[in-house]
Amino acid sequence: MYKIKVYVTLKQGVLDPQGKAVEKALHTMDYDQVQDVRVGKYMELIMEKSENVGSKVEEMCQRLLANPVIEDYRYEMEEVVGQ
Amino acid sequence: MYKIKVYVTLKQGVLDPQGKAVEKALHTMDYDQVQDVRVGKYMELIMEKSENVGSKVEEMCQRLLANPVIEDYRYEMEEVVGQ
Amino acid sequence: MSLLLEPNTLEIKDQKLYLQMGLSDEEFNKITEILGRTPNYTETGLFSVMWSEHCSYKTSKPILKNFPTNGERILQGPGEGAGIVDIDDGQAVVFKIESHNHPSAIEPYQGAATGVGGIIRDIFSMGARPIALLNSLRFGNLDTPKGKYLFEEVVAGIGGYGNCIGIPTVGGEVQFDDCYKGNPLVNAMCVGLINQEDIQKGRAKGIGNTVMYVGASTGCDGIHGATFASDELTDQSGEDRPAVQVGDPFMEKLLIEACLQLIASDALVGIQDMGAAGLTSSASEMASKAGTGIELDLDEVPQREPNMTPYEMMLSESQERMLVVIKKGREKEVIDLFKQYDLEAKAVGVVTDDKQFRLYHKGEVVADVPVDALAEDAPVYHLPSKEPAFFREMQSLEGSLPDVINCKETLIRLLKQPTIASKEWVYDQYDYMVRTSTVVAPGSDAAVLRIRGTQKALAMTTDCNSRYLYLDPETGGKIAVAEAARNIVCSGGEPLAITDGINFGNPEKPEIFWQLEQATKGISEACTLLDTPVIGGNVSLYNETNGEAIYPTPVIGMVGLIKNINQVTTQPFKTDGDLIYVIGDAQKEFGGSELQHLLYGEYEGKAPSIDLDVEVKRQNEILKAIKAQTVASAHDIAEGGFAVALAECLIDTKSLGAKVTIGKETTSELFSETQSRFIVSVHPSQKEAFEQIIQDAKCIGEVTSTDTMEITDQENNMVLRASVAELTNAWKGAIPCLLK
Amino acid sequence: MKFAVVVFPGSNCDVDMFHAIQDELGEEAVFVPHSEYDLSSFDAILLPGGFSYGDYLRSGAIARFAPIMKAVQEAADEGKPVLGVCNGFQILLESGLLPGAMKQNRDVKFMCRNVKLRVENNKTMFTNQYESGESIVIPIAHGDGNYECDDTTWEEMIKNNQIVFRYDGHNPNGSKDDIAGIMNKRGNVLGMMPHPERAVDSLLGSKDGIRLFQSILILWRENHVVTS
Ligand SMILES: Nc1ncnc2c1ncn2[C@@H]1O[C@H](COP(=O)(O)OP(=O)(O)O)[C@@H](O)[C@H]1O
Ligand SMILES: [Mg+2]
Repeated sequence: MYKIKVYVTLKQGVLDPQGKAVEKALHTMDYDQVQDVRVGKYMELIMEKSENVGSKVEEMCQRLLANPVIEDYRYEMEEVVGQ
Repeated sequence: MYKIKVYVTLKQGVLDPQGKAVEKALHTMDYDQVQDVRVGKYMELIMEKSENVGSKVEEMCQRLLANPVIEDYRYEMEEVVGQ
Repeated sequence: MSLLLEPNTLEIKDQKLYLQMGLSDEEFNKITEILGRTPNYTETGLFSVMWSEHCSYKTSKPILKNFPTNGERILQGPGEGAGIVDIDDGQAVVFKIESHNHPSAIEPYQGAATGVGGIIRDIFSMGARPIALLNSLRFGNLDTPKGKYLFEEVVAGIGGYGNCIGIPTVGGEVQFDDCYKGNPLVNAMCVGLINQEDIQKGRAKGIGNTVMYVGASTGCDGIHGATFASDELTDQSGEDRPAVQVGDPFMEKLLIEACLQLIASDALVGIQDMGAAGLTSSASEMASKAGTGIELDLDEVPQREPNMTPYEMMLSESQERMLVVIKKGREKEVIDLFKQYDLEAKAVGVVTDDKQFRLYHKGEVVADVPVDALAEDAPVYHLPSKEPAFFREMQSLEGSLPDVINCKETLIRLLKQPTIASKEWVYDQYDYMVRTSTVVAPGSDAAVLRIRGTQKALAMTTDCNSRYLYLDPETGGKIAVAEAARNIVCSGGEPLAITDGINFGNPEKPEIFWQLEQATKGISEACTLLDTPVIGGNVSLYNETNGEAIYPTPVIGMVGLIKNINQVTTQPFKTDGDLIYVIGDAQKEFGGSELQHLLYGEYEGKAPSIDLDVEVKRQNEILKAIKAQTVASAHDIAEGGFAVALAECLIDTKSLGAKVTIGKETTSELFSETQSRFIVSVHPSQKEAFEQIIQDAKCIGEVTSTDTMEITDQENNMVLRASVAELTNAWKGAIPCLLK
Repeated sequence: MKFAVVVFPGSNCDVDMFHAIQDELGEEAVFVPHSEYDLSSFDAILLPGGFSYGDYLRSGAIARFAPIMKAVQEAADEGKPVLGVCNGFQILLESGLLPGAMKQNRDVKFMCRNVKLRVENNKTMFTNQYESGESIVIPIAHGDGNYECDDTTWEEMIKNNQIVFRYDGHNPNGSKDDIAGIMNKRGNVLGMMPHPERAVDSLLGSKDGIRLFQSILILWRENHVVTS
């Protein structure tokens, strides 16, 4: 079994209203040290062991988990012992 | 300067509607190997260097970035060279 | 991108770099002639967006000028952010439709969301309070993951923006056909309400007045969006990343409130939203219309990214921004006003008297061109037009009667066609109730909103059946307007005016241009006869994927006035025992019909004919009958014909049924899409009064309490018998089922 | 009776709430911006629906830090009626005035429709004009209405009769135990996802929501007459 961790973030230059709102909120809460916030997604997938897991994950990111037009993604795979 | 990566996930045992929706979508796209999906948030914060960055981040997570009633969080800090 | 990388004038000219920006050789020469020199990179960029079809209407102008645009109630026709119509008592309604097709093809959620955001800005920049949103959508059939994805995300994006900003999305239409597979259509319409004394126009008047920038800061997103919208989609279009913008409805909500407050102040001189071609179009159009010039200091423009070039700033289509001109000396007031909403207002320029558009950056003049050259002098093209052989061929076909074996099964299958099926799955995701004025929610013919503090209400709808236009663009154009009017009339409203969203293929192809000519001719004729002038609209051409054009799709957005809220009428039957009437006879007309598509998988033959004089007469009579309080329910007969319309009158009633008798030719009686027809129900006590008003209404049966639909022929043979539950399940279950 | 309608940046049912109080209930309603610190002159506090701060991060998460929330807390401590509808409910949860948290709807879609609610507790300052167990029709319009809490909290709420409304029949959003509205132990803070302010005029469909506001008013009048 694999545990895949997928990180999806907005591309550089793409507006991140959510990040801006969080940043502003942190400022009003007096966390002035905060200079920038970007908000993205973090996903954990459990997948059965199979031959081409890597390319499947790549495909799933491209097709569904991220929108490559505005988002970047990266992922980590680790083998885990199935329950 | 610090770059802080914050990961927010739903607590174990809390049903994750978004994860379930992604899982279902992946199944209809024939990725049958996928057994479970959990969706969380991934945030990147840039913070000025200061003494108690760690405890500040902890506080921000507790107060705003995560809702401790249903969410867990963890974070990583790394020092980066400012632009 | 740094300035150093920008090509110089010589390179632009010699390497013909302007071609990549969408300017032709002749256009570039004309610019050189106007300026008396070769334009620099920034200037070339300014011209390329302002002379794009999206901003200049250079190919559609000759056609649009044939639209009827005047009428007693019309306060503002085409040419401003949106048109305005008088609705008495010093009030007016403001509305417009806008397309966001290309962005939605690439990033459906954000493409659709920012389309909604853009049209809302058009409305409040006229000074109006936006009160309702509608949309008109086209997708390929829901049989591929990509198709489902586009549909789901577009709907989510429309909902996402409208729900957050708190303007109810109250109506629309969705049609599915494979010609839209690679090029979905996303048209958004916004309706606003205004007191006539508050009407604003986008004018940069008063030499020396201050130009201020308000709202979101400028980023590198959407650069060249207007040019992109004026080109065909290809498989590579996904790479056009900068053309996609992300919307921030929260920011826009603040912007609306702040701008409406500013509009109430006498500090304001002019206001315009930064839509397509952003800062360039808003600034140059405001100056050109006022007969003035404008100077902008680009260093003052709020920027989201470091080191932006003048080219990038001027062409950016970042969302949620407005340009305002205010009286000199009142800047502080405006800054404070916006600060209350946590927004920044920044002085970025002045109004000048020399009719030049002059930009400064880091102390240097980086562009200096005549404003009129940008906003007015775009070339106008009279493109060649040619009737396609296909049209002749279709016209020559003798209409034949489709083979229907089992009427009930056919009806059930029709109800499951996604274009006919209930769109509840769609509007369930829209907050159609916020602002608590939605008297008739989505699901009936037109949506109705009350106007608080008055007895009045507004009815609104969007309509277009592009299959008819595919077979016969002129007839189809007439039908689109007539159908919109039918929906308004069935709701108890008097049609006031229309806005049109013209979505076509590549006009440089003579056959496509011919479609454009014919369709607009049909629309004009119908608008003239129905007395619904065109008060504004939008043109989206080049809707093609890999060389294949969409069906001609001129979407009609119509608004009607209901003078007394008691006259609001809806489509479901009301009471057991009410009499059911049908107005208009069915003919053997199946060209472009749902039945034809269901049975043969294609559309062919002639579109249904339409006699506009008959149409006008029937609509007037129905309105009269409604006003005389003789009508219990009214519904027009559209896609799928009588049987589908009758089913729709039964769904969502409290266990009502219907028992009716139809004429001999059952297939036509049940499924033909003959135009100008209606199903009306009437309480028996109103029978005489009703028949007096509509003399050719035929009583065909009555509303029952049986929860079944029973249709018999003249010899009393059962033609079709179905429980309302099974009809409802087919109709409501279809779209969710297709998305599984 | 004087009602405060608290307006956060992004609130969008504030106007509807205002009209419900002013036009239909016939009492005084005043908009109070998020930046204010004082609510002492009001008899009841209403937190309307909408998308405060764009609902970014989590719905209600940012609004909870607005200056006005201290005053809302004070009003609650004084025992004044505090009603949070939709986004208002989410804000009450995030700020800890009510227990639990909100997740995305089960189908991860926004939904807008009329739903049936069952009045579970009619012995409250918000529901005394309803019958116990009565089924009423009130619209919902939300994306995050999937109520969640741990079992201890839930058992506690049941014990104290804090569950005021449940979805009747179909549960639209997957919320725990069909919960549509809950109140605090003291009984003066109510949060609910359905919009009673949208159901106060038969022209728009249902009038079932007006009695919620009448409940507040009637009880207040009784106490007011007694104490003054
Ligand atoms: N995209 C949409 N958004 C909102 N409402 C929609 C949408 N599509 C359809 N509807 C609603 O569903 C109902 C039926 O639509 P439609 O079949 O187009 O009706 P008609 O043929 O009478 O114009 C209408 O009330 C319409 O407003
Ligand atoms: Mg209709």
